[in-house]
Amino acid sequence: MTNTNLLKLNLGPQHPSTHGVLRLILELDGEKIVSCKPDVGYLHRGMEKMAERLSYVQYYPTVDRIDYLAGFFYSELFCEIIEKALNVELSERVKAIRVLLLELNRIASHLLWIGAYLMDLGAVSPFFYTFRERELILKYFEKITGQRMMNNYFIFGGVRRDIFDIEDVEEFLEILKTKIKDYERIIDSNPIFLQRTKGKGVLEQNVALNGAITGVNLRASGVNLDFRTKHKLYEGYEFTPIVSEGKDCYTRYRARVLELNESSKLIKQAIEKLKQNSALNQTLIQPIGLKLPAGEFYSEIEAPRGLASCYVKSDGENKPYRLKWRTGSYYAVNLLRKLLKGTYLNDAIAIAGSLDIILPEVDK
Amino acid sequence: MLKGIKGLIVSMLTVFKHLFKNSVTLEYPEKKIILSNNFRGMPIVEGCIKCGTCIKVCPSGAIKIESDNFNINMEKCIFCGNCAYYCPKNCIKMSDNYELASSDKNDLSLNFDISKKGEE
Amino acid sequence: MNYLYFLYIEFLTKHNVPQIIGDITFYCIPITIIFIVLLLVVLALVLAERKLLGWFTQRKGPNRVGFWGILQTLADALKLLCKENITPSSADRFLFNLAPILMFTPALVVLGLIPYSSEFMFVNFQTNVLIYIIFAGFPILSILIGGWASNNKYSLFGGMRNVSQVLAYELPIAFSLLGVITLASSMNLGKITLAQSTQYGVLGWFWMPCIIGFIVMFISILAELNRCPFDLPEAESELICGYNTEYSGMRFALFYLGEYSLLFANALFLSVLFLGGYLSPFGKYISTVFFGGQIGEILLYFEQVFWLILKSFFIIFVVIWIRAVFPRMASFDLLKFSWAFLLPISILNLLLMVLLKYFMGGVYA
Amino acid sequence: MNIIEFKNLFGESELFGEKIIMKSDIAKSLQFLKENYGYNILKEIIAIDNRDDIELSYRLYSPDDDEDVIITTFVKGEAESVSKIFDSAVADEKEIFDLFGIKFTCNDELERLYMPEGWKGHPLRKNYEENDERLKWND
Repeated sequence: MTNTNLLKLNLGPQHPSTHGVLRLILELDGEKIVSCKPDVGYLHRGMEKMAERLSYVQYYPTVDRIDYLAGFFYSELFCEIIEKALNVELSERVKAIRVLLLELNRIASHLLWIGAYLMDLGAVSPFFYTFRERELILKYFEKITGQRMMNNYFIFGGVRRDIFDIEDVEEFLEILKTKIKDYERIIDSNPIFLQRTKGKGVLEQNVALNGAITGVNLRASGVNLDFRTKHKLYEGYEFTPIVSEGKDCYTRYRARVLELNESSKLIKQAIEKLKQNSALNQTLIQPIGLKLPAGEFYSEIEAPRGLASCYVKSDGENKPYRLKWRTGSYYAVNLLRKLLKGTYLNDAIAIAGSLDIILPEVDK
Repeated sequence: MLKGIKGLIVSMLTVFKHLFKNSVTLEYPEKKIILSNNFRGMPIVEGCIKCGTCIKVCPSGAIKIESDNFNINMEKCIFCGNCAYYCPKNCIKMSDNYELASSDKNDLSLNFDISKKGEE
Repeated sequence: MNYLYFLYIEFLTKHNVPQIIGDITFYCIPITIIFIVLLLVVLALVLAERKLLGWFTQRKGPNRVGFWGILQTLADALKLLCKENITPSSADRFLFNLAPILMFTPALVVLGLIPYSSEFMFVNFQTNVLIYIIFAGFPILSILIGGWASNNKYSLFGGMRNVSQVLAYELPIAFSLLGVITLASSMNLGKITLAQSTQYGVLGWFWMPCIIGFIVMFISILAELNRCPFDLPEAESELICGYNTEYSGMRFALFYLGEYSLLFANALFLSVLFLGGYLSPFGKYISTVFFGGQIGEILLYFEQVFWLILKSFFIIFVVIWIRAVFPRMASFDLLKFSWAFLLPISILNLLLMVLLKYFMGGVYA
Repeated sequence: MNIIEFKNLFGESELFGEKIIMKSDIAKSLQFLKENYGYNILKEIIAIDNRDDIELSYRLYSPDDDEDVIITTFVKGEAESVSKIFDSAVADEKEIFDLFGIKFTCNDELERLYMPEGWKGHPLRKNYEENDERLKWND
């Protein structure tokens, strides 16, 4: 029945809870959402077109702006492409440094999501608690790489400068362990939070697989798929992906809190490796006139928001012929069309928030 | 129902506990943030040999070298530190000055005179 | 009270002013005092909320304006005064301006009902609890009008949600009020406070025997004021700012201060009903113990007002504390919580009070 | 899943590097792979403009036995839509239509994803000339 008196509401680009500039065109019958059409492109910087104009070394600093909360992951992807193309082997210490900083970045990104998600549901204080922990990580990043977020630290073949002050990281892991207990006491035992998230936004397994959803959202629906187990950097780290059957917003929240512990275990192992081999004998690639051999190169990694991958086709020039990014939230926004149908307005914000959508990734 | 009430009280008490912890805010204008010496702020140039690698390396084309004037357009600079890292004589250094707000535009194009070439 | 009245009349007749003017103007003095006290308390409340929320989250809260952030709300009010009063072109102009005024008046009326001390009470009707219920319903009208008149989809949602929420929580308030009235066997607030001064002291107040009524009324007042777990009408993260999205300048200030004055008025009302109004928690008043005689008499009034304000600030502290902890309830669970849970419990509580009155009637004369 | 088995199922397809080149009926082969061999995640659709035609490569992945398969076709301006088989393809096809100008048949939600409606031209095409000399600083 085409009910003509549907209210067309713009959950517009300027809205406090869309984590960036996502616009959802909703058709509402009362407060029930009849249809939802995401409209993206407000943060489109043309990363792929820009790549065809810039040489590899010029394009590299703009890479960690694709997802500014997980900048290290995209720098790692781009460096991996160059290292694969010129088959340069990374030294043990460089690999351990990269795993340590990647996992720290994942913890920072998940912490921000927990705070922002609670702010979406209306609770004021958890946002500030999680930012207090995230601040410690960003201070450490600034000390090592020079910038808090746009760190530009990995370079082709190694890292810009050796890592130091690892005790700060160990001290941070201790603080994080106690703080996670705090979060569980504030958030998990809160009956209103449980009421708002349990049973809402159920993502069936085949709907997720069909919509190419990867990462925490897929593992919360019961599929054991974590690209870290296959990634070259993570060889030799024992690591168990967190798979849970709940499929609803609460399980996605719990999965991300458990991922914090999982990442801190990985960081401890990385610190062991750093202590073992302290010689940073990295063979850097001379980037100024760098020309990749003709051919296609592909690298992928498990970013906090799902599988991220980079594909470069080069024809021997110093500029890539075609460069394509695949990001996690791109398909999560596409999933919103199905997931938000039939829900109510304040549940819709809770469901969209639970998928951890960040708009720079979607618009590239 | 009772588990709900217990949960209520537990979460309220943990938030109450935070009432007595000292605050983490930093009163910015009075107290400044302690920066590490790797911090990448405004670039400073002296003793350039006009080799031009920094122009090749800058992602946003912010650097122009005329005969005796080294111009950095701060509107375009994204503080990535490429120029400082790849300069062979490392005469570009990233200072720790991040307060670059200014009322008129031509403050944003930094000019360093590099005319004294034959000194060393 | 009449002592002050004779003092005032004697002072006027000395300046040969006829008695009639004295009678009329006598009541204007306390009204102006109450209005000024309300404005000051509201300014203090806004600052207290921002400071407490800051301390709960390990932040400092406003501390730039004035010595310790004291003048922050004054600065905000002045800023809002100087801001441009934008009226959306397609808004219904008359209703758009009427809504904020409606928001502010109920608080003044409710303040008039409350017995600040044994002598000093404005409206001494025998049924001023009823007047409270009538005027507590006024903000629904103003929020609905404000939401509808600003012709903005989000504020329309805010207005609609507020109506369904406050109606759902009006009945539990009425029933828990009935519980108190059966115990005190009178609708006059003065008599209710007197009924609470029994020999059990603090435990004798009405919050102890009808604890269920107290909790139900506290939750329903939270819902009526759109405070934290129930702040759907102005849910920042969904409806941007709910009903007052289109308001700016002085009108927004009226809405904002109206909301806090209602909070203060309802906190006073709750402390009169359940926490023994101006009765001192130690049984006897300090001023009569230390300074007997004439000065004690005057000091007694101020001490009674002090206890009343202290209890209402305790209630306001708990309200702000709840705001720091809880997320927002979903709209259906909110309505289900009230109709299916709070209402039956408050009726059950009424039954308990009747039985308590029957068996232990003697305690509350 | 090896190529010989695939070859006798779908006639004219040959292996190029690790990619399987198909001439036509992409939707049927993706459907076949999804049902029989468990490739139920379409990671991404990559479009490359080789000046005379556009190469579309579909990257499939099967989570159970963790294998990648890439199926590519060469397309002029029209292409067969797979959005009925994989829901994620709706977003990919919208992006490719927006940036490359390939119309996908029977994909009802086909419209520009990033660019505003009235945008002329398709940005990622090699012949997408913009005469904006501000962009010429790096050549």
